[in-house]
Amino acid sequence: MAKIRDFDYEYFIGPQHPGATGNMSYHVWAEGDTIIKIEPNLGYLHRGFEKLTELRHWIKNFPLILRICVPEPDINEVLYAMAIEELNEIDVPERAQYIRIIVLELARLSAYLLYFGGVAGTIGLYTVPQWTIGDRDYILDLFEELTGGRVYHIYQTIGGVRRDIPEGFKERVLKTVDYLEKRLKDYDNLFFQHPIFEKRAKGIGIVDKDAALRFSVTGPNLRAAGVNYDVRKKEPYLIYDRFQFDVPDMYKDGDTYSRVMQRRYEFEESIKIIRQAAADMPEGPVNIKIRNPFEYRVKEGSVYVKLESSKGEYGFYVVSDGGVKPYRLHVRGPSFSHGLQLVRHIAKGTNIADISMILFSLDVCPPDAER
Amino acid sequence: MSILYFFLYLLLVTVIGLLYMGVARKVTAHIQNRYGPPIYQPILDVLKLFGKRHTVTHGVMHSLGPVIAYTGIASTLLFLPLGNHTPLLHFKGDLFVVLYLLVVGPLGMALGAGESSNPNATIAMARALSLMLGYEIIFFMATLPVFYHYHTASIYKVIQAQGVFPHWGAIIFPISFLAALFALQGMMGEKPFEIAIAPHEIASGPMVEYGGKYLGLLQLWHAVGIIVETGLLVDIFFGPQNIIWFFIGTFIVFYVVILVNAVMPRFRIEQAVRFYWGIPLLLAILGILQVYIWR
Amino acid sequence: MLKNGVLKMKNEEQIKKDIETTFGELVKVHIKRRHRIKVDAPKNMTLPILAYLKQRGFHQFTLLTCVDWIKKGMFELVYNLYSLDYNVHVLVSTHINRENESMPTAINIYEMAFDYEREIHEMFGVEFEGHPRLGEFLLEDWKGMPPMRKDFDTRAYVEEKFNVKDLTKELFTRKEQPYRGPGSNG
Amino acid sequence: MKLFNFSQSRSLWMMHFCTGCGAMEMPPTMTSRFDMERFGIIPMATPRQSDLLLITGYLTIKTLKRVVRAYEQMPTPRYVLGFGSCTINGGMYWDSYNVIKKLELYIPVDIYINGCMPRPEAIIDAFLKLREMIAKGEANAWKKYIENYEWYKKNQSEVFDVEKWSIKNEK
Repeated sequence: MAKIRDFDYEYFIGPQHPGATGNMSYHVWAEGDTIIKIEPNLGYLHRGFEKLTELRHWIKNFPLILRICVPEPDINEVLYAMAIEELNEIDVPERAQYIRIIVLELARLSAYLLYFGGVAGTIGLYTVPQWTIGDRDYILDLFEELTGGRVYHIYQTIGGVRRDIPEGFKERVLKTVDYLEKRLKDYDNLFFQHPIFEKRAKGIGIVDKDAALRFSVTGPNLRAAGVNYDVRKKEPYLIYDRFQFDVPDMYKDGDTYSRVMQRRYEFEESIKIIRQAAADMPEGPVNIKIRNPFEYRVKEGSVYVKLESSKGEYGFYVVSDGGVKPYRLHVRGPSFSHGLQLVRHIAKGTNIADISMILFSLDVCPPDAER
Repeated sequence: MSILYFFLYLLLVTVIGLLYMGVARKVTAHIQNRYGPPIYQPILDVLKLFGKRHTVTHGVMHSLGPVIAYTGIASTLLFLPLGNHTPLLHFKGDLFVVLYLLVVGPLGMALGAGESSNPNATIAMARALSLMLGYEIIFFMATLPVFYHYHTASIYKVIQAQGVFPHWGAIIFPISFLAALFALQGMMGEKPFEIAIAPHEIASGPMVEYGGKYLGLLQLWHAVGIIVETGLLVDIFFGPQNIIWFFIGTFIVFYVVILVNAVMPRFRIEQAVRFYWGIPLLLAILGILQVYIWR
Repeated sequence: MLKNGVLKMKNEEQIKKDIETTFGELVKVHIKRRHRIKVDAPKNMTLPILAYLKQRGFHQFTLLTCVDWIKKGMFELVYNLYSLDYNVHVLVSTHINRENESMPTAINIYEMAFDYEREIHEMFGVEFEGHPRLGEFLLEDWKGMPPMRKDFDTRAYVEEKFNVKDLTKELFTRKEQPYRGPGSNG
Repeated sequence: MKLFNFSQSRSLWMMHFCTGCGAMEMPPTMTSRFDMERFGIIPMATPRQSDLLLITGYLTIKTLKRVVRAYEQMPTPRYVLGFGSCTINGGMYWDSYNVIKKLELYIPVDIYINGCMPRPEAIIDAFLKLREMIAKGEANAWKKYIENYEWYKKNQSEVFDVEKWSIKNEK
């Protein structure tokens, strides 16, 4: 790397660093406390998923594909199933759709709890991660009851979900959701309304509307910049068009504070969706029968499916040549746009003390960028 | 004989300081809905660190840094009475020596950390030294009224002068006491003034290149530092008449510090310094004005 | 997916018509479904189409992907653009030869293409003319064939590189050696 | 010696290095529900301060280079915990071109946890087992690394250029 200017420090954030969002590194050039250049360095988690999926049958990819994104693995499964269903024009049973909604929204809640803990941890408020991640375990318990796994579920399948929900599961979901809603007040007192948090987060790492459009920012980060756009509203996948929920638009500054608060209010909206889905869920089958999964073929063609994950727009570009295995699968992770070009742009001129908080507030999760 | 006495004294303070650290971890854990480690955990940590076989050093100054820090803080014990007994050394104006010796610790760290040429350590030391600019002045200004009031600058004399309950410095000068509490939070390096350590930003700061025995020495420095810093406050503002009184006082002060620590995020460095030059400075000045009006 | 019918696809129709009138018959536009338009363009017209679409309000560069059609000897590059106003994804697809053909870079139109092009270069070996830094991206010290090409055999590579011959053999020959239950050594 | 082994077993500082997706179960293990700190295990920011290296899941070649460096920076005695199936035989990524298969070939491992991913209970169980081993003086994998340095370096050189990535060559 050519020397760009006389700088005081040249140092690395990550891969072994508590302030890095997972296993990725940033090469930082700083003048005093001010960052003058930052260069992301990816590839620590590159496992060649796209290659591996080409070697496995359509159905065998379900256990593999969800390992792309760890904090919220279900979106991968659902997207992959959605891509196959769209190519083969399969109608998914109603009940399965509702179960998918509940699973997706619970996963979103758990990802947000992790997110709050992460952001609070970067500014040293270690009590918040202890609380939120402890509370997140209640959601993981629900998942464990439903699927048998805490983190990786392998619950979705072509044309539905693998099995029906257990008895009394809906009530337990509602109970957990009520508890989380109550806990949100505690988080408000300790974290979201904390004066020092406001002081540190306001006006830091601003992604304004222009930058958001220029750098393909999606998801909560885009909404925090003042663009009211949500895939669930604009291009309703599954059955999101049946639920009443708002997309919060109180925060328009695009700074770190807005990004955190945006998610805090979306947390409540997700709870609303879960309540409605649990109330409206019809009876019926939860999947379609596939005769021989290893001979399962998908019609020739290509499709781009996307959904709204907790981090932003998550998309799969799937190409089939009519065979038993995918021909090509490209994962479009939101972190690819948030963690690389955007960080290069917004981190310039910020303080070294803030860079970790900015990265966490963008919810950069390297595995979905590297795959 | 007095040398032996001093070492016993140092051992006692070190062990109690380590136990205080254990209490801090336990209390923090309880606030965080956890069970937490046993109270004697820091002692085990230090024993383990001293048992480490192989550690890397980055030169003479890097190794000497923790030693300077520890000896600096240990020598303050020469002047610091634990309760109402005569310290090993005392003379008119030993407060200034203590305040001076308190700076030796961070300076030793700065020398050691600078030698490691790790940018994290360098940034951390820059932060620690500029934060000192904030709290040192406040602390000095906050203690000034007490010494002025009792016409002495010797800690021992001040304790004797305060005597029983209503004559405490904290009662007579509540405003100064408040300012001193603010300064103490920064002096102990606890949140919201934890910016020098800040694991999420600069990977535990000055300690970044220290491991094994050096880190063990730094832990001891921290342990003695807890007692010395809270003890200084207690000596000046509560006038402890015996050693139990002294330790109860330090414990209460320390407890307050860790409670604040558990629910605060950290300030950025310029915010921290600006904070100190706001309300705490005002309180310290008001305290001085009070003694002026009192006269 | 097509529940809302064809009536609401006004935006899609409009964009299709505009692209067709601007770029003539060489460019083929299909409306795949609601919110998705696929544009098949020859190589030399791809960048003008991208520039035109950006000007039309397609600000978001969602994805650049590459498909290796080994039988045809072609790489298909797919530029996925998105407009918040129209709520439409346009997938601009173009074909280049697998060997010895490069593609002009799109970073002057879309900054976001920077890292996507680096990735495609590394994974498929596609050259992007005018890209300032086509170096290592995800892989480090990688020698040999770009891994995402269809003729790269990852299993043979693993067997050679990672010293795990026994393991892979065991997995490949599982059919001949049926599992005899716990406790057996077979 | 015994006192040291005892205190070492009761105070394990692990390095804060999430090398793979197994790191996802570390936050629950650290935090209020499972509370790892009651066993004296806390995360540490730098390798110089830590005793325990967790290889949380798969290791790509690029991460392996950093892991080896971090491992060599840790003061002895140091312990390695292989986390999840990926460290044992590659797990899900047995045919991935960028993921190492057997961790043992590159750095010595004291104890493995199987599963993908291991539950927090399993992790704590492994910690307790490791603690027992240390107290008895059985966890000596770090000695293996020093004694068989050449062998480990040879294995490492099969997947990456050891010379280029050794600490000596830094500036």
